[in-house]
Amino acid sequence: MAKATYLDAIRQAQMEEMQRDERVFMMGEDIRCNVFGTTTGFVDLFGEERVRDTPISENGFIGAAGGAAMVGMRPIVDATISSFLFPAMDQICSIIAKSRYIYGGQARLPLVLRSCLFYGNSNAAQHSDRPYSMFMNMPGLKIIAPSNAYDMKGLLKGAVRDDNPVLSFEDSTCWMNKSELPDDPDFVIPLGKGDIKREGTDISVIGVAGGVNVALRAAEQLAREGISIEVVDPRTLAPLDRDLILQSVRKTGRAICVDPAHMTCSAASEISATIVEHAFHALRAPVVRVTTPDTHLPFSPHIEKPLYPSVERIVDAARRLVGAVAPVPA
Amino acid sequence: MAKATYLDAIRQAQMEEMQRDERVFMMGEDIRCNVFGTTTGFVDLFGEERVRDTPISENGFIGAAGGAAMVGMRPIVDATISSFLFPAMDQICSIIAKSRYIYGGQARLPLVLRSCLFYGNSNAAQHSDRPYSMFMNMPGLKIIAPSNAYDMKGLLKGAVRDDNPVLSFEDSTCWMNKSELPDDPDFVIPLGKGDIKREGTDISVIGVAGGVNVALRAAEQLAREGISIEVVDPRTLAPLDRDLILQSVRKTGRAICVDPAHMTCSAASEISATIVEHAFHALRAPVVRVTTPDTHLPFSPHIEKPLYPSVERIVDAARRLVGAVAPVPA
Amino acid sequence: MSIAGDNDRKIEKYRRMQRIRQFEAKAEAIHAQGEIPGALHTYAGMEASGVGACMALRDDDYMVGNHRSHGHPIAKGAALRPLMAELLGKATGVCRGKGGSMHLSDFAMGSLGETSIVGSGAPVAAGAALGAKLQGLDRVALCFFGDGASSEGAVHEGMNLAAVWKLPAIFVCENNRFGMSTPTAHAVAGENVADRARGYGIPGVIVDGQDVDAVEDAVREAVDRARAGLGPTLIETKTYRYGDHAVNMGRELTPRGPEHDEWLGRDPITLYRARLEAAGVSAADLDAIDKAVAGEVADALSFARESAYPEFEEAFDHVLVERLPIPDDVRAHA
Amino acid sequence: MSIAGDNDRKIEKYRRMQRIRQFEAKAEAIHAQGEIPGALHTYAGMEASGVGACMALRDDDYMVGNHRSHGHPIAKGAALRPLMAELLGKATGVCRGKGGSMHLSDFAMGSLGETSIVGSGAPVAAGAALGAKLQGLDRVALCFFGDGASSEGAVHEGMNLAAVWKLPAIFVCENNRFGMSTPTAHAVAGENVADRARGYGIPGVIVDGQDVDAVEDAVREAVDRARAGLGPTLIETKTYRYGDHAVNMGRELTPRGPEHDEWLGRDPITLYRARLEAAGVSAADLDAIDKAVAGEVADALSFARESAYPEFEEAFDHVLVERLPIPDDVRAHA
Ligand SMILES: Cc1ncc(C[n+]2csc(CCOP(=O)(O)OP(=O)(O)O)c2C)c(N)n1
Ligand SMILES: Cc1ncc(C[n+]2csc(CCOP(=O)(O)OP(=O)(O)O)c2C)c(N)n1
Ligand SMILES: [Mg+2]
Ligand SMILES: [Mg+2]
Repeated sequence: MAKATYLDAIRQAQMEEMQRDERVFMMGEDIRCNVFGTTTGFVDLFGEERVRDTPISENGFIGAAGGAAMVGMRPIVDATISSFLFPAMDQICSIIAKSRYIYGGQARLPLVLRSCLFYGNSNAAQHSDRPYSMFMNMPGLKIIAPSNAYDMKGLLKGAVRDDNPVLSFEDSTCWMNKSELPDDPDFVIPLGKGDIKREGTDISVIGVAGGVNVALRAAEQLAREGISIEVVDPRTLAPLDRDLILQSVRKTGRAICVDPAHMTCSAASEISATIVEHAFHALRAPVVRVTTPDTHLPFSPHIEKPLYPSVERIVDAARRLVGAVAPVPA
Repeated sequence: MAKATYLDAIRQAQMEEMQRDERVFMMGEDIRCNVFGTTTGFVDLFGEERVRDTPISENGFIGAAGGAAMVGMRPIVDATISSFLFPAMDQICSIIAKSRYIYGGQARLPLVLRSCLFYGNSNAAQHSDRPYSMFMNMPGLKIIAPSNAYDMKGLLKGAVRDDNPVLSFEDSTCWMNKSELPDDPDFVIPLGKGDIKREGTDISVIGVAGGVNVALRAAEQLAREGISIEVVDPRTLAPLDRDLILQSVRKTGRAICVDPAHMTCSAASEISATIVEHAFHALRAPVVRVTTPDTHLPFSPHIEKPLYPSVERIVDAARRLVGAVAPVPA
Repeated sequence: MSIAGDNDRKIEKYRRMQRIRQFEAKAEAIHAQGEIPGALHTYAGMEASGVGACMALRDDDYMVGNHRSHGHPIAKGAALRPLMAELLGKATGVCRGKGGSMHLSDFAMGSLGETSIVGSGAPVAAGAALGAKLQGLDRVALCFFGDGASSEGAVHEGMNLAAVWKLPAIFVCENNRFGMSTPTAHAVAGENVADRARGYGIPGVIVDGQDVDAVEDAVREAVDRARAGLGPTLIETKTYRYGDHAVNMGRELTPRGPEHDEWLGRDPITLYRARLEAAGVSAADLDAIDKAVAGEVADALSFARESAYPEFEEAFDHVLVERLPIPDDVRAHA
Repeated sequence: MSIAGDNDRKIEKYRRMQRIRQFEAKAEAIHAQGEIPGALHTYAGMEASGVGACMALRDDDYMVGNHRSHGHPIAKGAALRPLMAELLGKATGVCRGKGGSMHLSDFAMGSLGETSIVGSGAPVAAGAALGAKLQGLDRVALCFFGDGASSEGAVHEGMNLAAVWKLPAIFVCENNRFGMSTPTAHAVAGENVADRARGYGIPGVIVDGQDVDAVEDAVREAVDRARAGLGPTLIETKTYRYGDHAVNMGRELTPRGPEHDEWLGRDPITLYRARLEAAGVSAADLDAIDKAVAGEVADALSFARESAYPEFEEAFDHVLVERLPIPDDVRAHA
């Protein structure tokens, strides 16, 4: 056990899995020069055949990962920033998500497609997408969105070992957060299992990716006001651990969904819809979403920063839900 | 006024708008040969310059529509089947949805991007997508999804006159449905306004695209059992007429969302989340989604057909909501 | 059969072309009667392209095709029964009834997908070639795509990737003069698709797509290059589809010009039969093959007809490696 | 200034190159001090490519660029104040503070976007050229993209579309020898990007990207062809970026070889200054330009610094033509 960052957790997970299984290899733009620090030393360790810099052609090399997986390899693709998944949407949705099904189980596509959620740092709308909910609407994909270094390492190792295609959305607001990381080479967190990050009794706050950490900070503050928050981290968005979410809400009777993505058709919306469909009779208050509003993200930090879910917005919502303040008119 | 089909409504809308405004032109794959019947006679009427067959390169010609719009044209692009939007996802999400914003209002992109929802007809998973919720998560786009010929004509004309990029999702299960269509060349339905398709008092059934017609048939049957259904058709998915939906649910106290798309992060999920967030205190029962489950769509009609929302599933859900039968365990 | 040695493979080419032709004739007929659901894109006229290319491959080589998917797997040697059963949406279909006419992919024969999204096979083929290379195997991956598909970004990206990494891939553009209703010249810039090769620094080859031996030779050279580590080749087979884009659509999408008859006059099977006869194969032997193939097709159809439809639960299998849970309300009404 | 006629435009080329160089030097310096947020991709070393190309355009012609966006608008004649204000995220910025360094697009100068998604400008440029054609205007649309971008499907699709439709488009590949850290040869198949042209049946031209006159001449020929209805041209400017992919990243992404000094020795501004002096322009006149440009840059920076940040409401403007409603809870904490 040693403390390490979320970024280093990615590096460790990749390194251990590449050491364990020689079918695992990596490709992506500029991964040899290692822009974000997740492949430090990899070329020396694994050679240029297994650590491949690709042409700038996301649809091409992500589709190639699919082809390589079909013939028995286990690629990890680093697509760097999530916005760059759009050019590859066809290979992801038409080939990677559907080949196993459309060919009646003949194909198997064990691959991991990593990309980071690169928001809040003044890189403007074309680089700031958080598009995981789009992929949640597409069957055939698993999706992880870890909120801390421990989960990142365990889930990424789980993803590499999973026989399905897995998308890994890595929240850049968590990059420098540290956890104790197990050295056990078989430390793996199974995909599809959520985690209670903090226990509480008054309100369940279900966070997505970096939203979990904002929720935890809000919970601290609310505890001082006597409001007890349970923070639920699904960790995996597909399959979504609906049972864990429902269990928590059945206990607390109230829910807030915190998601750094745009509101409409977000993961937060899905979680909310799941709650009202399956835990309605436990609910004592509206289910509230704290998300980024449906506007694009501007460059100017001055107007960008206030758009994301914040401690203040969660605290306000929580106070309203427990009746400490009057509700906003609907 | 004369009766015409949904497909013919598309043709009429396009023809009238091309006659009215010479900045309007069309492009798409094989639109001259007019595969589905929405451009019959157009080459003769408007010439080959304004009715353009494109190379099979969705990202290229949809992006080109963006460029043409930026310089003052008003393109209508026929992308035929919605599944073919995936190869164009980058131009739609990075350029068309974002250019106005990222350049601070300098750009204007009046264009219409049409595609049909081609499901239920044994064309297998790669041709059967209903991906509108993905675009609902992307700011900067308007989205229409008409359920009958009348709305189709009025909304498509509204879309062509709108100064924003508009995606038109045309449900192939509605293609042959007929309405009386106004001949008034200025008949336009404003985008963003939903419609009550049937009034009722017990349950609001909010339908998306072809889901509206399934809901209407279910409402007929339920009426005979003494259950009164209000059928709400948002018609436009972005902006979504949340007020109309909430108004209906505040009256009935119950809601079912019917959506032919996959359940997770669907339009149905968004509608459900909106209801529990803003009409919670009116709710007397869980909000239920009747959607296609999160599996792909198989070729074999035998196993494909039962996957879509059906009258039976809506009827069952309605009976459960009014307490006519015991609820399913959550 | 009394012919030996090299003639055996000649006969095999003839047989596979016949299989495609007869398989499709039957499929088209029963589709017209409503026995096959969905769309049907026939390969008739193009048999020499698929068979010539696949005969240059080993059984363990990979192949990726497209929506016009009846020809490629048969060319690669797939059994007819599971193909016909697939067309009818049966559980015994090669894709268990989940793919249908546009997706007749037989992985046992090295096929990694007949994908109906135009152009989408190219990255997959590049990836399979990469996989073979990383595993130290000398397998190659061949990708069939149409003239229309050459306009797709995916094809460009797949070829560029394969060229940069010198992958053992062969890109075979089956130029049948149309993409749906659109003549190639209206959609594809440049005189030949093969001319694109130079831009990637790889060989570009044009071959008569009605001559199965010529296609085989061209592909074999490319395969040899690929196995030797010299990278990909782009081959354009100049060919023609007899039917409309998809058959039984109720109206003609593509009105044909006078060249239609010229192409019919260069039928790949007729031409090859003549060549075999000139080389001493007896008409009787060839007739016997035709008849045997007719038997195979009839057998495949009986098999397909007798097979059961998939169980409803099958709809939830193979989304993931694990079976999905089935929602109660859906199951209740299945 | 005492030089007239053709010399005026030579001087203008020099001035615009100086503007880019000095504007960026300032931007880089204040970015290092934290005054500019986000990433900064400098164009230093490539000025002749942008300026030569844009000087061959009319004011009403269109231009599309990329993430390396400081050079193109200045080359096309944009005013410096709104550009600098944009870098600082101010309301007076050319994009009202919503675009930043990667998106310095001035629509008043015919720019239709400096788009930071690699390759995504090509379809837009094709579309603008189509728009001009449909409107019966003789405007052209020029697209700048990098060597790395040439691998993107969007670039292929844009070029194919423009070629098939004979659109008045000019595709200028600024080959600066790297895409981020990756040398061109590791990512781009084929010897020259310009070799791709033949595959589309259009002219492909290679030009010394450090020679502003040569670039202008090559682009002018392409512009003439385009205006005459003869379709697009692909031009590759062989050039070099002095800085790292993005500056001030704390470490070097791309270690340079000995060629770095060779390229520095072929600086486009130094070369051009020598050519102008040889043609009789006095050093004093050129010094005066340098000084005037320094004044412009200083003025732009003062303007930018004095400008206000955008109001919070601005974040909700220009998503659609109509302003979006602002959620109460977001407004409450803005
Ligand atoms: C991405 C995508 N766009 C459009 C289509 C519709 N479509 C199916 S086949 C076809 C024509 C393909 O032409 P070509 O590649 O020449 O193959 P051919 O049918 O001639 O064999 C088109 C446009 C599709 N399936 N996928
Ligand atoms: C679609 C996409 N993929 C990746 C990136 C990340 N990226 C930004 S610039 C760049 C290199 C571009 O190289 P090139 O086109 O040669 O332009 P240059 O930076 O050399 O001017 C990359 C990979 C991006 N912005 N967009
Ligand atoms: Mg074709
Ligand atoms: Mg470059």
